[in-house]
Amino acid sequence: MILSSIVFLPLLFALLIAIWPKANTIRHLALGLSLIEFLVSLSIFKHFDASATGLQLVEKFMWIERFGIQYFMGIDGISLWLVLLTTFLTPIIILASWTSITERIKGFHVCMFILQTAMLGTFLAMDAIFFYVFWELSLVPMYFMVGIWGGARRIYATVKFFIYTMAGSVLMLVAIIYMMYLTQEATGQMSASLLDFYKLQIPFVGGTFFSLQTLLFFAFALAFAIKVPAFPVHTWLPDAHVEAPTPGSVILAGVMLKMGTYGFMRWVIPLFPEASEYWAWLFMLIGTVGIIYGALVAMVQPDVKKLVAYSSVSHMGYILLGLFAFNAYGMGGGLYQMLNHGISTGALFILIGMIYERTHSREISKYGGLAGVLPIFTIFFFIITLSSIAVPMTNGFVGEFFILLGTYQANPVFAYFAVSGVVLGAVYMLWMFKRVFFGEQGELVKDEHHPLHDLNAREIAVLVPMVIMVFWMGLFPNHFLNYSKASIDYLVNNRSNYNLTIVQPGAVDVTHAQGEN
Amino acid sequence: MNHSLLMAILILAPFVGFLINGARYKKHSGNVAGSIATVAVAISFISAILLVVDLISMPAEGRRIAVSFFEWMAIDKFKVNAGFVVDQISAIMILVITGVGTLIHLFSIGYMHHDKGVAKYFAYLNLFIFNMLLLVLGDSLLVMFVGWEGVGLCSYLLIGFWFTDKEKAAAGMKAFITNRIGDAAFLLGMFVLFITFGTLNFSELNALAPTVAESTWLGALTLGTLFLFIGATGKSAQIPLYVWLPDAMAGPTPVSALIHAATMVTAGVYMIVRLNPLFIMAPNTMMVIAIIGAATAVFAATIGITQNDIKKVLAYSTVSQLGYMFLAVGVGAFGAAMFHLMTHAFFKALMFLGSGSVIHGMHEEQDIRKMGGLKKYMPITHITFVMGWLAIIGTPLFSGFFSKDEILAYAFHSPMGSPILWAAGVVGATLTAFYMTRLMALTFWGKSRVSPDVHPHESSAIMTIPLIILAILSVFAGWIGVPHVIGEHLGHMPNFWEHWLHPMISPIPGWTAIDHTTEWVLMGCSVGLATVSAIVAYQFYVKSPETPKKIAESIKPVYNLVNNKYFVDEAYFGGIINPLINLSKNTWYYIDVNFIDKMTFWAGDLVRGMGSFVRSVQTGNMQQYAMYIGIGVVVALSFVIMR
Amino acid sequence: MNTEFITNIGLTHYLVLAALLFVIGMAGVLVRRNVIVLLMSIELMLNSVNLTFVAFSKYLGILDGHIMVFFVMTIAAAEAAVGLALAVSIFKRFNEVNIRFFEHLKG
Amino acid sequence: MNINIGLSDILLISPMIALFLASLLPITTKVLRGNREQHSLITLSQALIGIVVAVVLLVVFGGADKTAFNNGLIFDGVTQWMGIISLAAAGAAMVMMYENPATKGKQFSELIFLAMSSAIGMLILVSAVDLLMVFIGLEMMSLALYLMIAMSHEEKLSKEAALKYFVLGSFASALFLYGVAFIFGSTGGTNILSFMDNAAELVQTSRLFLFGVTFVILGFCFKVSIAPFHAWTPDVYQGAPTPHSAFMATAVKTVSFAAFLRIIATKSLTGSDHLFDILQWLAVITMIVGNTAAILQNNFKRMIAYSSVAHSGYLLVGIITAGVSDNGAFGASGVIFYLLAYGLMTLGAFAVASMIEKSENHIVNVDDLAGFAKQRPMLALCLTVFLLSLAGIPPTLGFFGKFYLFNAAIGEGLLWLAVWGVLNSVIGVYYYLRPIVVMYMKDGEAEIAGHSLNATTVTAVVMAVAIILMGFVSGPIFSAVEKSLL
Repeated sequence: MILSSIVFLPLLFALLIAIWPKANTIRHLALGLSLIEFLVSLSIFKHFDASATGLQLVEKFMWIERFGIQYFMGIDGISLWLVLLTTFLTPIIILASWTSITERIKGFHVCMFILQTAMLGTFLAMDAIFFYVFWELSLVPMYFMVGIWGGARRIYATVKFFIYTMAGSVLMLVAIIYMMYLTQEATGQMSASLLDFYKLQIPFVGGTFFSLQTLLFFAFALAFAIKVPAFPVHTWLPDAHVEAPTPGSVILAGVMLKMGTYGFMRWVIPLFPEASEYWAWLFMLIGTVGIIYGALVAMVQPDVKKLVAYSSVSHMGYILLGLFAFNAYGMGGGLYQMLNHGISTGALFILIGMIYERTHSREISKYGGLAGVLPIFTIFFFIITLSSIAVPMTNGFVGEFFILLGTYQANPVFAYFAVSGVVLGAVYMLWMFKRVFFGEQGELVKDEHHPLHDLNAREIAVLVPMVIMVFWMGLFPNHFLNYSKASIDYLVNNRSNYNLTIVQPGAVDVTHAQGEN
Repeated sequence: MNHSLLMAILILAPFVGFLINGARYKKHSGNVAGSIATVAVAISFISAILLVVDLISMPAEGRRIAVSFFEWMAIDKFKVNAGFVVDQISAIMILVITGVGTLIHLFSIGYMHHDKGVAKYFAYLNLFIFNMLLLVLGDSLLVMFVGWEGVGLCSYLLIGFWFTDKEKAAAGMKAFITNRIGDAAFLLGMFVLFITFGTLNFSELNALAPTVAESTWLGALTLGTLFLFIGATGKSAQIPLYVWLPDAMAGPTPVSALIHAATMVTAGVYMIVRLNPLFIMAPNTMMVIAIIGAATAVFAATIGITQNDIKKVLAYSTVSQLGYMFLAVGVGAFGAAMFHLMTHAFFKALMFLGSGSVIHGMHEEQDIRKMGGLKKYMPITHITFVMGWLAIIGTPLFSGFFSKDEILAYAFHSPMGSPILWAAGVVGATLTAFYMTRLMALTFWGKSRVSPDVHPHESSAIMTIPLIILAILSVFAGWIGVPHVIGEHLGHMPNFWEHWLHPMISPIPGWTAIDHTTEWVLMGCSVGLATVSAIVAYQFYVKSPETPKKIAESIKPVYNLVNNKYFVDEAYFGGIINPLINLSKNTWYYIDVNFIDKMTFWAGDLVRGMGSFVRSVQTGNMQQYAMYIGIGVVVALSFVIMR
Repeated sequence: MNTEFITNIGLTHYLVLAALLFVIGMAGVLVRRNVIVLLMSIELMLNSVNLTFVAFSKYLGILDGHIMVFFVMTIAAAEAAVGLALAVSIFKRFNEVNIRFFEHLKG
Repeated sequence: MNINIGLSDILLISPMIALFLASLLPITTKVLRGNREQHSLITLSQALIGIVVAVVLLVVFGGADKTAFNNGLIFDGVTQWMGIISLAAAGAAMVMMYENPATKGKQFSELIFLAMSSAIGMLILVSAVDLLMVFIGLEMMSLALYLMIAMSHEEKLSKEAALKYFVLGSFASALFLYGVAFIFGSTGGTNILSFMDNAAELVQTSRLFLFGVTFVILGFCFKVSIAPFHAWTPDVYQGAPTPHSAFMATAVKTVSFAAFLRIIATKSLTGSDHLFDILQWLAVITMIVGNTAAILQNNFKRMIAYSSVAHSGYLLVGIITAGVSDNGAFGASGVIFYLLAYGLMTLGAFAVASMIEKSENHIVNVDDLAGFAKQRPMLALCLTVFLLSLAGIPPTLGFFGKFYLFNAAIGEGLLWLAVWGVLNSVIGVYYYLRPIVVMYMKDGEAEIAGHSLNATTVTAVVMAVAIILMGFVSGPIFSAVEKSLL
């Protein structure tokens, strides 16, 4: 019941908040509830077996028998950290939004918790339709979050976000249904279970686009690529990020983008091994182009938030590159980079939100000399910048190193190009840092009528966990990778006949038991 | 004490200093902050000495103290420990870093005491020492890379220390980004080596080094070592990535002494020496290194002649001297390179600190045209500076003489060297003698050109004591590596240096002993030319100050070219950076905004267009509706009837 | 020349006649402007269907078709009643029976 | 021919009788009271009681293969499900009529009488298997509807709508009837059951029969507003009083599709590839026309009208699936389930629109909804649920409706229709989101009715809750539908 409670507790919390009578304590309540959720999610470790390759803590019931759709949740090394990332970020986001969200507080927190359920469900659902329900559901609260609490062009941004992602995922739905029929053909029993999907042998013909596996592969890949977002379907992201309120940006960058890369790991690569191998060059190319393109475009953005948004495009390009390297380094690095990006870009958005609350501007050219005025803020910003540009001993380095190593092993040419991202990443971040924090004091910083005040205790409390994670993950990556190693190795080595088993000490798989009787 | 504890103290003492000073970043007391930082480094220095003493007491074979704290990064076959090793090579480095580091910290107490951000300054300085120690102690390329990037980061922070000045902040950024270019190549080098050898550990890599030289250009070894060398050109300011170092003089002068002369910039040389069994088997790489080194040595020296900022002169001199080290490495003289690295650390640190003392005494004046005759105001600074000067121009029996001449001898005689490389080295030495003498002449000697408002004064003891210690080292440090050709005339003085490093250095393939006559002739050439050059410079700048101007006037185009540093910065800006920014702007504008987004809009417009068509046929006239029905029926029927 | 088509009136003739009537009715709906005429055109279409029913009924020799015609006539009557009621109420309200007047709902 | 009418027939048509009696109650009372309206609430409750009784009778007496009046009417699963859906929708629409400014108050008992008569026509339509019966049901339903629309207190647009609906509806009826005549001519009968088994062959051998089937199908296409026979839909939905629009969009559409299913169940499509092709194209065109035109609408009702056209396109995919599949029950239950979902959400959307209307002349524009979320958070939330469900966002019922529909289509190899369907639903998202955007994200004072309409509010809330909750148990519902059709 652990996974169910992790997924659906937030929904319960959302209801609780919706009926909570006192408006002035909603924030405290939400913070407390999100912390409870985090603690509950930590309890996974009590039962998690890091050495097992299969699905653990499985919960499996028939939901829609007619179509073999199951209520099926499970966790393994791939989803473990993403789940924890989600539960870890939520209390931080709620605390960070303490003063930035001033109206419709109740609605905001309800959205937040529904979103949490949707994201956790996406990571844990092991049934295609069950997964799709969460996947699409996650759009709705995000849509409201950007649309209601966002900036000036919020409506354009949020509609663009919704339509883009929706357009990507509908073809996936068709593909899922098609695969359900394939399972029926193969076993006589229709099923939407991911485990049954894995067992399918989908015919693949190289050299043509119109082979079944390739078509299904692209139907899935498009949905995930838009979510990632990979070049050239990334343009919804900058708009969504810029217009989203701080918590929205954080959750978007921190968790929602990972739903795309997670989709590649969980769905695309093991389901369509031949096609993904055949088209790996394309996705490595997309990843590489994304890295360079995102970095170049980030460099010339006049708006800090847009800069960070494009940097996300660049960072997510790394992850895509790593995943399609098809070796333990690339995959492991990719998974690790997902967490890193969640932490560091999330923190960057929080920081930008903090300064925006003070000056109500994100225009780089209006800043300057901030380091002298807000030293604590500067220190935090600098640490996160380091993490973002992957300086060793911060988390970013570990992920980037492994990704590039894996890429080099898979195809050196891509590594040669991708490595330029290391330089360009430093260029856009440090150039921005220089223009905002160094030099003479800009018009916003100088303003004597409204002297800027440095971070208060709450804001420091928001950032400290992030900074701790930056260094913890940078110095002791094994603490994290050890839990994922078995799953990643299994994925890498058994890609072409991927077959997750259910590992659940003490519990008996019902269908299996029947077979024995 | 056990080694891991000592190692931990050695590495972590500066880090603790950093944390303490970092926590009190708002405090203004230079003495407290400085003392904390200096003590931290001194503790490191003591631990280093203890470790080295232990190391010496070990038998020559297997002389190595290795400590591994924890497994750092591990996926699949890739396993890297947070492991550190003290052996013959890193022993030298940790002594130099912590030793010179302590002196520079001490000097900084005096130099920085009036600065508001002094606590921050010392925090950065300690952090630098910490990272530098990681760099030299790391037992694998990856751990080294941690320090490698870490020192770059500290360099960034310290160059941009006075961040309110836009130029200085920009200089810091330039340094970091230029270094990053090298670092990216370094990463690629690591990948190549890991894919080829399956490890990044130095001792394992060196053990796995092939026994036959690789002659192709795209072989794994050549490629890997070339990438690593590109990394080194970034960190060690070689052509084409040297441009950041002169700008790095924007930082406080002790920083220039510590980071940009004595320690960090030599990391590239250190890295190559560490991996010398690999490099020696990649002759193509070696050739590239030697050529780049020699070219840098000459190129930077010519620029040094025309500079008027005391620190800029020293900066170009550093670039030039680093070129020597790479020349040495490139011809296989790894021992000589390390030797020059050490002596250079002493005399260049001394000169930088001396210049700091001058600047301090001149109230932040750096232009040597506004100095002159400072000898009488700053006697100690002057004397110590003279020691450095003598060392750098290669005055016999001073430290620089031994190291430089060993390099030149190898350049001439090594199978990997050539007379051309030697000639370049000699030209470099001659130019060095010229511009260093010019610096001395314009700063300390001759008539005073100090403006009447400025009252130069000698610095306090806390600043002069480090100068004196470094001066002594500059003079005598060379004696531990006296070549046989001289040593045999000095009572068969042994070459300690060579013996110490011998187990770590791979022999040059095809090396034959150099005969003494050749060695004397070579020595004579370089010393003679340097002497002549120094005398000419003295004549020019002390006796007849008008001559240089006239000469400059007569070769104006050349002078302008050199004076403007060959317009390299401008070329980089015009040829790479600005086009890149324009490209980015255009990419954003044309691809993102005007293409991808437009496509989305087009799709939207298409849908809307269809919608307005549907609306336009929805006229409200019900007979028209009836007609649609009629047409629909007729069309459907005729289609259906066709079977 | 086969003259049977002309001399012997058979099912085809009735069907063709019915079809013609149907098309005329349809055309009336499509082109006439007056609501009342429109109603009459629709009645014409229904009656052509009735003719078809009767013709088939006779041809097939079963009575069902005749019965159906009664049903259809009943319904047509109801339809006419409703239609006229509508027309009257519209005329009372707008003083207008030209259907081109009613084009407010569009787009 | 043996004509046998017994008690069983009477029992089977007892729902219609119940409706008929209930429809007479208010109007008789009015007559007896000397042409004075009784209280509307009493009228409404009488009608609702009649509907409930009818539903109960339908459930109790109906069942698989129960036929009445010499195979004229059948009371199988389709009849029961579709009948219940349409009666429930009609009931909900009547609740809205009770409170809508354009329909409430005077002449309410007449209105209810007409609505109940229309409901009787619907029940006939869903149960009819004889094409003539179908025609009678159709006309009974439609004639009452024309008058209902014309009775609106709003006099200008509703009259126009009624006239358009009447003329075009009669026109289409004539086409339909012409087809019936052809079928009669080619088979000697009009009962679907009589040519059920050899329809596919007949289509190939008899041109007359093919003509007839085509005419009949196109006649239904008019009723369910398939493009290009849809043109009446937006005008009529817009002009009619909102409850009537809801009534038409849900109840009428449901029964029309039921009758459509009956004729399609003859598997005529398997005989004629061209007919099959043309229906597929009609489905695609309908989706596109409905969705693209809806994007540009500002009038809320007109937008929903176009969206209803688009949904007809989706439903036609299900109809085609049912028509070509060996397992017709699967496709048919997809259609029924979709109609259930669609009925709930469209009724809900119209209910909210009905609540916003201040007077009979008030036009609800999407742009005027700004600030609605602040003034009526509960209703705004309900409307959001309806719109998201219409857009097919999980876990609402609308998503599962689409899922089952397209699942069946893909199972039948109609992948391209499913792809068109999902792509169109993306276009749909755009306009379904627009009211949400305006309600929640734009500031303003929505012009809404000052009074609150309690019964309608309850209806809307019930619908919204049902949409969410039934999403989770959609599987069992679907299985129940499918089982009843086998």
